[in-house]
Amino acid sequence: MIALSDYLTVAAILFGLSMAGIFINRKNVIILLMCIELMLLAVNINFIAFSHYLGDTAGQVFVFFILTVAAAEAAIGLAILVVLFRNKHSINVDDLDTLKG
Amino acid sequence: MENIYNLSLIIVLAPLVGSIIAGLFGSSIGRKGAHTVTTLGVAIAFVLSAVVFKQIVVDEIGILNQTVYTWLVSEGISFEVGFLVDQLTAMMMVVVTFVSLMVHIYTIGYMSHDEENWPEGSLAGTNSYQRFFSYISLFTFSMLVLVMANNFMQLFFGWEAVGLVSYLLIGFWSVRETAVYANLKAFLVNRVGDFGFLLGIAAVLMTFNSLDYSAVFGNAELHKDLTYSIFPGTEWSMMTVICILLFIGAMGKSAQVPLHVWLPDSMEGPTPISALIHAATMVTAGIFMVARMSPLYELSETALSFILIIGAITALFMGFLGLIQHDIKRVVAYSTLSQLGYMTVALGASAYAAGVFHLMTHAFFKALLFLGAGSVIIAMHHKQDMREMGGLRKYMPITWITSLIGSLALIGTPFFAGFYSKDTIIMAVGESTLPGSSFAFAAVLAGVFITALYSFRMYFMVFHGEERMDHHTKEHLHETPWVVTLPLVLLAIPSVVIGAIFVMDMPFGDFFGQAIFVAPEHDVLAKVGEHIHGWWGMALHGFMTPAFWLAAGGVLTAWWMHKKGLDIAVVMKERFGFLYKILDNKYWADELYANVFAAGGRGLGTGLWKVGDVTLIDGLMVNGSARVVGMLSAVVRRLQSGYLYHYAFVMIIGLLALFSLFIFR
Amino acid sequence: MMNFETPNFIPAIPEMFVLGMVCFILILDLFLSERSRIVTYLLTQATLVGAFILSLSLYSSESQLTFSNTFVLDPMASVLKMAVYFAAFTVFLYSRGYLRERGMFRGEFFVLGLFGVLGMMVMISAHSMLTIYMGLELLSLSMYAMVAMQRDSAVAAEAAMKYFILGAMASAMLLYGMSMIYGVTGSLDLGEISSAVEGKGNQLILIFGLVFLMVGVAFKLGAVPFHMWVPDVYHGAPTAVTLYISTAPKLAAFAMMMRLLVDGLGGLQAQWHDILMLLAVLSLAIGNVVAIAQTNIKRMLAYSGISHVGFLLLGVLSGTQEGYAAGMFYAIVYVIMGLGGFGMVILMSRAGFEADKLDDYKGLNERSPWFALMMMFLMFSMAGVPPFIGFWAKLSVIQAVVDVDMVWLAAVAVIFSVIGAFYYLRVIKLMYFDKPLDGSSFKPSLDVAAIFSVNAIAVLLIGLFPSSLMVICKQAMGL
Amino acid sequence: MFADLPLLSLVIWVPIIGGLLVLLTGSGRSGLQAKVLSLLVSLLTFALSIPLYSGFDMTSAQMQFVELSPWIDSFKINYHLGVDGISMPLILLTSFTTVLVVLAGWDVIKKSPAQYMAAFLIMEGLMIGVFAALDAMLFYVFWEAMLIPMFLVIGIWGGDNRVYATIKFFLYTFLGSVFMLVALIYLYFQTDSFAILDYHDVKIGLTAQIWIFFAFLLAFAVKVPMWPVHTWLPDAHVQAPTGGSVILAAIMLKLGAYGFLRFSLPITPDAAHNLDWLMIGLSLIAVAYIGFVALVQQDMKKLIAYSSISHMGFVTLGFFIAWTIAENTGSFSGAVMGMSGGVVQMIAHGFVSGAMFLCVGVVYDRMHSRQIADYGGVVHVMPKFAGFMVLFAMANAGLPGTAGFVGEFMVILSAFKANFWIAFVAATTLILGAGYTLWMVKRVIFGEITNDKVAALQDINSREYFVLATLAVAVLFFGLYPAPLLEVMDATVRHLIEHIAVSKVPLGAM
Amino acid sequence: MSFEQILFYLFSTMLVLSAGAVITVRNPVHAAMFMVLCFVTSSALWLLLEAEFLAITLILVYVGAVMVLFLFVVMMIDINIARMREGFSRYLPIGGIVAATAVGIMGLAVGRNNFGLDKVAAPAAKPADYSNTRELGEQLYTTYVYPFEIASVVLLVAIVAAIALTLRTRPGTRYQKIEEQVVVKKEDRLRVVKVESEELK
Repeated sequence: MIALSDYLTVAAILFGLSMAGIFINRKNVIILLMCIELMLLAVNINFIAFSHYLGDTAGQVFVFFILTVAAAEAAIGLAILVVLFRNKHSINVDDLDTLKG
Repeated sequence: MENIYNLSLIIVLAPLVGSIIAGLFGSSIGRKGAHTVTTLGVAIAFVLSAVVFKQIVVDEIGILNQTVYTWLVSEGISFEVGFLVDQLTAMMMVVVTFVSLMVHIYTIGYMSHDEENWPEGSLAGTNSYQRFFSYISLFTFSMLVLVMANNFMQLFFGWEAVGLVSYLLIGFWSVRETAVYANLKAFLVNRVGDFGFLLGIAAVLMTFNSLDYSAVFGNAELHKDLTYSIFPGTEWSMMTVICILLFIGAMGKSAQVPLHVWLPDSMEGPTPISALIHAATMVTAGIFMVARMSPLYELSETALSFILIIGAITALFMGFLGLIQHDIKRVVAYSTLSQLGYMTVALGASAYAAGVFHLMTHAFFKALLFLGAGSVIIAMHHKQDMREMGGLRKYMPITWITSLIGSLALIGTPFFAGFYSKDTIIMAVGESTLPGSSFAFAAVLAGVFITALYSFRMYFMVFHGEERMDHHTKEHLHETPWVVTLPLVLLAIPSVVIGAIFVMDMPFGDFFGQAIFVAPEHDVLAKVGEHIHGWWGMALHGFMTPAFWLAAGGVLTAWWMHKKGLDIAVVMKERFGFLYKILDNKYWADELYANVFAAGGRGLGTGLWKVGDVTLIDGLMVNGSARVVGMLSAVVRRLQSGYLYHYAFVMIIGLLALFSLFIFR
Repeated sequence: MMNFETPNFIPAIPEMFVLGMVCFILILDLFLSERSRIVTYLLTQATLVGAFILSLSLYSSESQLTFSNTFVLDPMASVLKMAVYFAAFTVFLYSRGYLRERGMFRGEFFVLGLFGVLGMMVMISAHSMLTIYMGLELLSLSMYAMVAMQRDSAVAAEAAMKYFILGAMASAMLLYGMSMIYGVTGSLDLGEISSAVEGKGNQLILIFGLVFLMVGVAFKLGAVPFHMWVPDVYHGAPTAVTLYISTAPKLAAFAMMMRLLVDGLGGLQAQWHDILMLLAVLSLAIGNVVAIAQTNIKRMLAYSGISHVGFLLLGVLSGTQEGYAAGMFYAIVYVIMGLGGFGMVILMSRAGFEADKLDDYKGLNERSPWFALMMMFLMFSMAGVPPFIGFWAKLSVIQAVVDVDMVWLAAVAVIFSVIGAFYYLRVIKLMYFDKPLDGSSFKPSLDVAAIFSVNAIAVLLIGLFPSSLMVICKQAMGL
Repeated sequence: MFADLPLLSLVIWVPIIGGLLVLLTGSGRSGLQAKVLSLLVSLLTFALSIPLYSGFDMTSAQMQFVELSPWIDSFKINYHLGVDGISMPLILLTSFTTVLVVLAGWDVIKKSPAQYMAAFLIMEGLMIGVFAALDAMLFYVFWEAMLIPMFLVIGIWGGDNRVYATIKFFLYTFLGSVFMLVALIYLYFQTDSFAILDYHDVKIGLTAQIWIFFAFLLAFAVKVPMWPVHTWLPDAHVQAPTGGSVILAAIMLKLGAYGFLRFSLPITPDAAHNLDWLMIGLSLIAVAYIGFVALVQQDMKKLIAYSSISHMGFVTLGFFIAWTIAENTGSFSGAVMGMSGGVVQMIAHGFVSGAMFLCVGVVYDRMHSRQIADYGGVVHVMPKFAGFMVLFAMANAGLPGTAGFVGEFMVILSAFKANFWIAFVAATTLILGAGYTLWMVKRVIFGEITNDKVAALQDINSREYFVLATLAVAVLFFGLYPAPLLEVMDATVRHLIEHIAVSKVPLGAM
Repeated sequence: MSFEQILFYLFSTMLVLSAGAVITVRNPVHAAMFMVLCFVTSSALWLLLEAEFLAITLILVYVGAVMVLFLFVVMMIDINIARMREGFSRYLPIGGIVAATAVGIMGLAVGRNNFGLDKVAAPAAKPADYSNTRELGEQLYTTYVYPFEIASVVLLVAIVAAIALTLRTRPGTRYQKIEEQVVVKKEDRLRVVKVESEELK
């Protein structure tokens, strides 16, 4: 049988990877957006695993909402990305350094 | 009593009123108004003092001890301003007011051309004449406050007030750097004395819980065995502590070694105040104070010998300095120092009466000598160097005669006032058995010779021999106006007779009654008094005393050297260069104070300021911490690098930090 | 088997009203020409006023749950909501002129602003982790968009991007934490969670989840070390937006913290107490120290805001009702002061001149004594100098920590408040002691000048009579 | 007729409201109407403060003219005012000094005079508030708010280095007082009240007392100021305009000393007892160390500032020798004189130092230099001024017959009861004080006219003459007849001594 | 080792690997593709967890919509891959360490000692007629109706925001203003001028 911990571990690894992705990736903002999607995915796995093992659907409902919000988030994120690109003609993370100090 | 109280009140206030009028409205009432009002005030004070003197001393209607008003009350102890008028006070009042009156009159002449002493257009110079009168009247007031005090607090008031006026008067010609320097010096040196004096008062208050004379003296006996530990482990007699602390004050005021340095410099002031303040009255405040405190001093032989030795040193070594001075006023100043030494010695020997007696006679003849010197100075157009004088006798006879009388009185020629007081002191010291009395005896005897020597050196240099002054001065040489000579004459009379009149009452009689207390075992005057029979006898006997012969020797030496045309100063310079150097530098006392204390204090101040305040506290602590915060801010600011991945990284680190909160526990 | 009883809609009337109005404005705005755009503005303000009235009328001392316990209306919720309306109302008042001058006076701004308000309302009266998350996202998304609103500004876009990435990351962590809590307690409902936590043996996982939750909360509050976005976003965003995101959302974040930590995880008070302590001290230190080095007033105010959050946390971590009341008081006071502070920047700014350099304030006293005086009030209030309101806020939180015998923490707080006083003083120094760079006396539009003056004077007046506001906060905490 | 008026509230709020009015009138460049208005306000305030004295019951140590009304219920903070024999004279001093300050700044201040006058009026109200407050928080509010106008006064009308000086001043004092705030809150939880009088009676363990004592010490020592937290004072004084220096020296420094009497001593007597060696030590350092530092100052204002620190040393000394005296003499009754002396010194120093700073201001307005070296022979061109200067200098040097003497005299007298060496060091001020003051006088007033600028000086005009003369009268009066002052405070001081004589440590908590 | 386990390990490894690829590959297009793979695999995992509805949704919504949007943007924005290639590995160690620590801690928390089978037993299999979709639907429209409404608002916000940010009227371009053309009146276009006739002599 597959233990709950196995799912959670997978989610944890996924989460960790995507976290690392955010600060390892120095170049492309789009990758960052994807990393965020990954994080949410990890969370989703968590919720679903829990709801499965607890026999309680609330978790799945939550995942449903997370999916919705994540989609909206992606939309807005990409919109901002577009605006950024229009202004800076680059989506290079290293170029986002005018605001500092 | 009531009328004496009123009289005393008037006596004190009359000079004050005069002073205030002359001081505040000087410009409006003009010179004449100023000297009239002040002289009038002092005259009133003198006349009434005479009345009081008669009532207290002659009629013996008892003594006045009454409070005028309460200064303040704290923890039940009331500090009051009040009068204690007994024989001692009455005598002092008469002396002070009389000399002051003389000086007022004299000043009218002396200061008549004062504007010459001020720079062009100096507003301070415009009514300096009035201001001067205001000051000396104010001084008279302060001195009266001092002598009439019935408690230590008021005594200290007068004490400091006379110091203030002396400060103002020494620096009267405030344009002269020397004068301004001298008055600061005088004030500070006096402050050193007052430092001890104030602590003494504090000790008195601690011991007796009161500052009232009667209360203190009344209970003195009770606390005689009280001890006090200044240094842990040492137990000193409280009385000794009190007496010595108080005497330190006296040393300041009465210019005893080592606090004498201010008096010679005080000659920077106009001559009248040298006569009034620095010869006749203020400087004797210390003597008066000790006499006043006799009930306390009698309880501490330590203090008495201390006083004895200090006095003896002053009497002898200040006399030496008189030998080599060329400035006529300075000669008199050093003789004053030496005479103050005599008085102090008397006090030390418990011969308070003798000391006060000498104080009185000295007041007259020393004022006379100063005013005489001043008269000469006027004639010499404010030149003070004796080497430019000589043969003045035929130009200014009155000054000559009176000065001669003064000198004779000073050196203690029998029948003159000085003889009685000084001989009494010498004999009393001879009788004294306190530690140090033998040294004191030797010192005062030697002092007699020295005194005679420098006095008559001055006398001959000024009034005899060839006329060394330049022609311009010579042409204008003439006797000074009557306002100047009158006081000389009036002072000359008591300089002759006052000793003979009071000798049997004052030192040997019961003149002071309760005012002065002498413990039987110390009562040297009584011993001396046994073989004194009347002023005539004493005078005749005086011709056989060593003192007389020493004096005569001094005079003869002076005369002989004068005939030879030798000046002792020159001679010493040539023969005994080393001794001369010592004397010329006044034992390096000034240098000591200037370089060690004054410079040291400034150095310490600079050190504390630059190192302590500026560098350590401000630089290190205050600005330092500010700087640290600033640097911190600049460093931490770097973390805000502007790079997303750094931000994310910091967030992860924060997350881990939060975990660590729980993992490590 | 369909057992669906209609929920009680009454408590949620304000939310529904706002939502309805937003949709109406959204549609109406399409048919409005540039000139009549003012209508949108007026309607927006009307919406807020209406919502205020509704919430006020719905105020009741006992709390009522509805929508199957996903929604709660308690005194705290009512008060915070009203504060939010007030803040948003003021923000829009300030920003009208600013937006018009920069061609940003568009319907979307107000619509998104209102959506944000709605999100805050949801957060404030959430009683389930789900609703908290939804409200949070609603608020965040609106704010991401608003920051990027000034489409021709590169810094704004950059700020928006940073805000978005970090915000999304933070909410992801929040979610991870929520998932853990859910996994252990088996419920999303805060009430059930708290009862479950009380009897839970398995503390470790709860703490594990709590830590992730805290990241989300701290991020919204802008507490160190989750503050990195604050200065950049405040700086980069158009001042009007800065004004918006620096004030009202703080109230929502406070509510979120109260809901999650107190209502939900009250059983873990010992643990989150420690976490909050760490965050508070760090925020006080970093905020105050770094603010000193700033040359841009928006950044400076951002850092000062971080330090204020540190103080706010002091109140909450004390774990007493008084402490919560103090924290709430501090949040409201901070909002009032923050409105004034950034309002000043708006007041000074003209088209093409942002007035966000500190040097722009040199010699203000000679150019316009009145506004200099008002700004001085605000600065001293932020520094916590009586008799201004900021002092009472600090007093109440310090009182709270002293009450739980954490005098050392109080000492730390006051020391940093002294360090902080320095940069507020520097602003006053610039305004009063220095010569102006240009003597031109600026003339701000009347409404902004008026609202700013009212705002600043309120700082003084409420400072003189803080009692009523404090009483409200205490009542909100059931005291 | 005054009995029914809320006098204290009036003397607090009349100047503050007046100040705001002045601020509104302040459009005119010359600001004449502003000046006249502020003069009237300050005079009115002074007039209102007179009845405080006339209606004062000397025999009682209780608070009088008490006003009590709730202010902030949620914090249990009340608007609670009242005066006793210690605070009442200080209030009079404040209202009196402000009148002179307004006059002194009359035609000297060219830069926005309205704001200047307003600042001083508001400050007056706040300072009186500090003296009159009986509620800890009310006290603290006034205490802190007072910094604001002074901060502005120094910063706007100050000298070249004003910014450094004023920020230093503000942060120094702010740092000091925030710890007091913590202590006050702590006490609140002990007594469940902010009433100062309740603090006086609450029993506190020794360690807690010591912490509280240090918290208060930091606040008050900075204000007094005591070594080593005194370095803000010289800077502030030097940079401040004349009026600012006068208020600083005459009143603000007194606030610290007053704080000791109102908080440290009665609330933490045992801590004060345990630490009196420290306080005595610091006081003596202030007297001697600072005396030496003052000796070498080249800047007149700095010199007077340092002399102020040195003189305030007597105040703190007088307060804290009580226990030593009690140990030596066996009863606390001997400590009354020391403490009264300290209070007298506060008042006296208010007059004297204020006068000194006004004197410096007079010449500064003419020469725009504070350097002693730039002066010399002033007496020849300004005899009237020289007269006043010498008088005040003598008072500063503690000459009997001037106000400066009384306090020092009493403190030294009682210090001797405590320990010879304490008295000894304290008494060095006779020499040092005379030294630095008269040396300055010598170099500034006497001697030959050093340069043409001095030669061109004009003597004081009637306005300056009036201001200085008023102070001269005050200085002489309190020097020659201090009895009324003592009478006012005696009961209060006795009560305070009796209060600190008994330990407040709860039994078994030692 | 049961079939389920085999599937689980297969998909989870794929998931992890592809996730790793997402954050490491240079080319964003490739990254997007790996992203898709992640979604697919994880939806497979969800199926193992009997969350059919959500699994399907994930595929439809994310693979079908979101990732397409990503790709769209990637294409729209022409990034030069060259610059994308610049240094990256040098941040790897520190990042790796930190990430590893974080994962380690998380693993500690969620490891078998807390959520092993002994702690949380696997639930019994659902009956055959059990519909996960129906279950969710009921929940959504009863218990979670309020969040559901908010979700709609969130989507609305997304729309508004996306439009507000990206839709822009380029200056200089001319548009046909139909409403104005419709409301145009004769007077606007046509002006009748009275001309004075010339006098004939």
